[in-house]
Amino acid sequence: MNWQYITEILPALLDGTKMTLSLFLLTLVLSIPLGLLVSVGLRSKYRPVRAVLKLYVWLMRGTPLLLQLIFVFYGLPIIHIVFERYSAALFAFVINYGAYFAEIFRGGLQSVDEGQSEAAQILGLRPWQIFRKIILPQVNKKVIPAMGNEVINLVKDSSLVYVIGLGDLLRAGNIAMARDVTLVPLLLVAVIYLLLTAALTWGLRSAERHYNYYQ
Amino acid sequence: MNWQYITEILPALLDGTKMTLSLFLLTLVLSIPLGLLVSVGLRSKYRPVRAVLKLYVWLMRGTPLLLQLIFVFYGLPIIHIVFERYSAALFAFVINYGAYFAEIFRGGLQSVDEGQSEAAQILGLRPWQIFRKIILPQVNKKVIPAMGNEVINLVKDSSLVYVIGLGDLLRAGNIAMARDVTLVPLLLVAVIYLLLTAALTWGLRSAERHYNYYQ
Amino acid sequence: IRNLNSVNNKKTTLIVGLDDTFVPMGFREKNGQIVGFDVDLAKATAKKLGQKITFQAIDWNMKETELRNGTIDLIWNGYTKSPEREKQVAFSQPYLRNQQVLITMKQSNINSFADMKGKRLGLQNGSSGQTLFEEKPKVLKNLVADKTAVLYDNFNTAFLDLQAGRTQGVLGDSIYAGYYIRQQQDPDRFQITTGGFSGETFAIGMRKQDTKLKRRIDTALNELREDGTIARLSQKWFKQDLTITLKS
Amino acid sequence: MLKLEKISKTIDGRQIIKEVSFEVVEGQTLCIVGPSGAGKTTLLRIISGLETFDSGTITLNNEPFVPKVDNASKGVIGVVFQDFRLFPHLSTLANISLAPELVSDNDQKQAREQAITLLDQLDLADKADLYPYQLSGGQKQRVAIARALAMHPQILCYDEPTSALDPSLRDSVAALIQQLKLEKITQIVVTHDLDFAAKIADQTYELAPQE
Amino acid sequence: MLKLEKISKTIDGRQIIKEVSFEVVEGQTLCIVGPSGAGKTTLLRIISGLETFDSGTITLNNEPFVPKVDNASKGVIGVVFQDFRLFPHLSTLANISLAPELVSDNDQKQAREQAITLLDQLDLADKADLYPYQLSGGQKQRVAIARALAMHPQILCYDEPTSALDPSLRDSVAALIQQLKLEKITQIVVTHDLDFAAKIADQTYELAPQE
Ligand SMILES: Nc1ncnc2c1ncn2[C@@H]1O[C@H](COP(=O)(O)OP(=O)(O)OP(=O)(O)O)[C@@H](O)[C@H]1O
Ligand SMILES: Nc1ncnc2c1ncn2[C@@H]1O[C@H](COP(=O)(O)OP(=O)(O)OP(=O)(O)O)[C@@H](O)[C@H]1O
Ligand SMILES: [Mg+2]
Ligand SMILES: [Mg+2]
Repeated sequence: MNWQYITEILPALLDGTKMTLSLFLLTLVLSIPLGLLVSVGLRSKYRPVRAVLKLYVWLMRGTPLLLQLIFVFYGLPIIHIVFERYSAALFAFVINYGAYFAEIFRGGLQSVDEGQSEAAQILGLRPWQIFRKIILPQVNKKVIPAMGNEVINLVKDSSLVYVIGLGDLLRAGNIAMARDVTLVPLLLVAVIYLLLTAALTWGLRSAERHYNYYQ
Repeated sequence: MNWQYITEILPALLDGTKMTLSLFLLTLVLSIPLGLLVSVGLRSKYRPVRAVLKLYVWLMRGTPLLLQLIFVFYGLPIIHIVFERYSAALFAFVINYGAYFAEIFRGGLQSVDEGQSEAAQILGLRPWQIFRKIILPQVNKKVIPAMGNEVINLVKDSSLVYVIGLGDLLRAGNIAMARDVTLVPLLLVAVIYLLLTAALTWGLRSAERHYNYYQ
Repeated sequence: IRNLNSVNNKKTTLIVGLDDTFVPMGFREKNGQIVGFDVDLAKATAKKLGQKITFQAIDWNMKETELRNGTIDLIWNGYTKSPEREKQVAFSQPYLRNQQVLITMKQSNINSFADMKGKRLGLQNGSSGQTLFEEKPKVLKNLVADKTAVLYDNFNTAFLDLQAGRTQGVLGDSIYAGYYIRQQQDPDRFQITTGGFSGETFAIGMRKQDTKLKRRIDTALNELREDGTIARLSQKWFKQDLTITLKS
Repeated sequence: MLKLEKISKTIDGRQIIKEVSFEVVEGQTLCIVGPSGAGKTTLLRIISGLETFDSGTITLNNEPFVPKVDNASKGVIGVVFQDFRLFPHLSTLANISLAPELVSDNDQKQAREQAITLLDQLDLADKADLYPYQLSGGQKQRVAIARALAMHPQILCYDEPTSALDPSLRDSVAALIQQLKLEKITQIVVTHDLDFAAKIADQTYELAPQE
Repeated sequence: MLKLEKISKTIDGRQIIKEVSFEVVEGQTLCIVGPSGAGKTTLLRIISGLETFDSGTITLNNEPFVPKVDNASKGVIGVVFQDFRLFPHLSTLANISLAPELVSDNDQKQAREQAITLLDQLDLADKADLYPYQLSGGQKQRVAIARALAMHPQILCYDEPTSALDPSLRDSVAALIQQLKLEKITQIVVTHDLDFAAKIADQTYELAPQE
């Protein structure tokens, strides 16, 4: 491994990292609220609502994200829904990760003691207030480790966009590997991923520590 | 879509499914105990133990499983560790998923009230008994939804073995798609994945229901 | 949505779909620029056509679907002409010779396709080598271990596995084999064996309805061959002349 | 004011409450006593709408009253739970001031001031910034009482409000209940402590266990 | 038998317990009384090894005694917690029989029979198969008592063992404590109920609050 080579390919890799990060951040911002909404719906009193959302979660978790990307980008044009490359990726990622987050939040909601919500009801809080002020803070504390897993998966899953012709970090590494016939670019890719995940892990631990103020 | 074509390619797809399932089951059986062990270690009193395990979790979650497969299979031979194809896949999957499971179990352990373990200690239960009889059953109830996410990810991640030349379900679909230039094989692949996940989801819900006997 | 008919006249920019990892036909340089034999040739062709051209990286498995959906107009990246593919796409006239060759390590003493008996063979998934392997089982398939080949996502990993000793041979494009071996520190360790399969040709893939475009491209390719451009590019990228001489 | 007639309730096939009838007069204090497991907590849950009942009727001011948790939002009923149910993520002060702030139209300052006054009365002035896990059993119970009081409901139910309190604090709570009586608040108190009941009750109802 | 000398404890900079000294005589019952927040629960946690202390010494039978939770496994100390801490995933019966089965060398049948006897004594015979969430407050408390009794520890600590019990059950528990006294078990009882204390105590220690 030599430094000159590394500095030569680094710009291309960092360029790919931009795509990785942009997709990661946008997906996160959009899919967490989606997941929260779905998780609440999954516990709805109304059977049809639950049935539809269960179907959604099953379809999204039940098929590989790669296939979902392919269907959104290559399949939907058959019925005249044409997405631009990046929008297709974002759309597929958001609805996919929304389903995963929904399951995590559902688990979190389930494990908050029913007595908490009863106490808040008696105090006269409205459903939305109960959710926002009583339930959600307690759910957040519980779901951080599991959310961490999915968030970190998301960083890496963003590499699937190669299938619709978008270039991300891993793609950039693959290009360099094929061109220069060496595994060094992949090592560098791994290092960049590690740095990204280190930052995320640090953020997640801070969030966990933040919620440690109570037991 | 025509039935004859489907019956023609189905045998190849089902053959791929065998690989998917075998890798899935073996990985599950090996990585859940590993994850549990690591999660306990992550809460150890001994700082070095925690540090080493944190590093392990970070490395495993921090790099794409795809790269880990490449390093295990193509990288290790450089230092004269040569894995057989299937063992390489299994090894990479187990250590990777072990880390994800560890985080989930760690979260579960954290959210079991400390008072439970104190009460059991006072009763004279040994640490192992406390873990086995008091903590674990309560952790299990809490982690099922998050575990479900990862287990379902695992079914689909098994498709990554293409990179070391093993053929699984998705690979079989890709071959047929590239050869026959049609999205039909991928639709079939999606259906098979959906069936697999339906079975898993059903199993997971039963497990959840099983733990509903108490609150 | 693009008006797909307009690619036939000069108004619209042509989009060339290529796998940007496919050296030396079309790939990304360290500075991010897409280069390669096919890229040079496409640019020269565009000049002759008087039409603008851009390059879009795609997943090679999805190339025909991209073409059908109109997200690209040309598949131009060492695209081997085959009867199978002809059902799906229209081909330009072929512009380059290629051959499927067997790459082995010298030390393993494999000097002919027949020497692969009982040995493990590696292939790139979706490559034309794979098609030949399946279609002409007598040449290799019936000889090799388990009568199956190990499939890789790209040639790179296939070669890595060859060096690790888990396979004894790789079937691949002569063009890529040449490039790969030239990149090695010790090229002499490798051996290339030819003769198993007859030669094949590279051509440009288009939508079948783009007949006008096909005619204009064929004309341009003729001119480029006659003025020696293709031969010059072949020397530049492959260190040999692989131009197809038309037997009209 | 609040009148129960022949209320019955079965859970999982067990008859928990059988044909309970009583009436609470406005502004008075009713004590409900009875052995452990008699169904006292269940009865309070029915009155406050947290639990349904199988048969019987409830009237409030002679109008049919269907206990529903929404009533609470209109300030009808408040409950001090036997197991406290404090919000673990909120400080003592916030546990008390949250609902007045969100539900009544008190502004934040008012709500906090009221909470501090209540904490003072219950001898918890120095615990305002602690979280529930940092409180002793009796301290938690007092916060639970303060939280319910802060909403000034028409009817206030207490489930064993002094179980974790020492004699002097028990007297403080008794005094508090007397004071609320002056403010014409109707109170229903479940208790095991007969001395305490004697001190506060205008009326006592004895719940007999089933089986 | 168990002697505390000048035990002090600070949590988060607050002095919770200051120089507490007392001695329990073997086979006798010591009642600890004191206002809410005085540190009674904390003291029991120190004795049982769940909490460390900052200064002072503890001796057991004149030998230095470092409370450690391992002692429990040798059957030294048992605790009835103020907040019960039943195991939510185990039935009432299993809550009681689990430890005897796993720790003492009782076989399953013995352990279950003993548990049933205890449930009978505490008037819970018909609750054996219910889970904690199905029990009333007083029922939970009695299960907690039975669970600790089942291990026959040398020293048994109770933290407010009758807070959720009606007078007649309180008398049952008092009788139970007297009975254990005959079996020479040393007992430390934290309680607010002075009548109850008077009934059972050989000795009373008043814990004064800090601040
Ligand atoms: N979910 C349930 N399933 C089965 N039985 C239940 C359930 N909830 C309550 N019970 C039973 O109902 C009875 C009455 O319970 P409740 O909590 O109302 O009693 P209580 O009078 O408040 O007793 P305590 O004074 O001990 O708190 C108890 O015997 C209890 O076991
Ligand atoms: N983790 C903690 N952080 C801060 N203060 C604490 C913590 N744990 C206990 N305390 C304080 O220690 C004091 C004594 O608590 P303890 O639970 O021992 O009281 P107690 O005598 O058992 O009271 P009660 O009769 O109300 O149960 C209380 O003032 C309490 O707020
Ligand atoms: Mg009760
Ligand atoms: Mg206490």
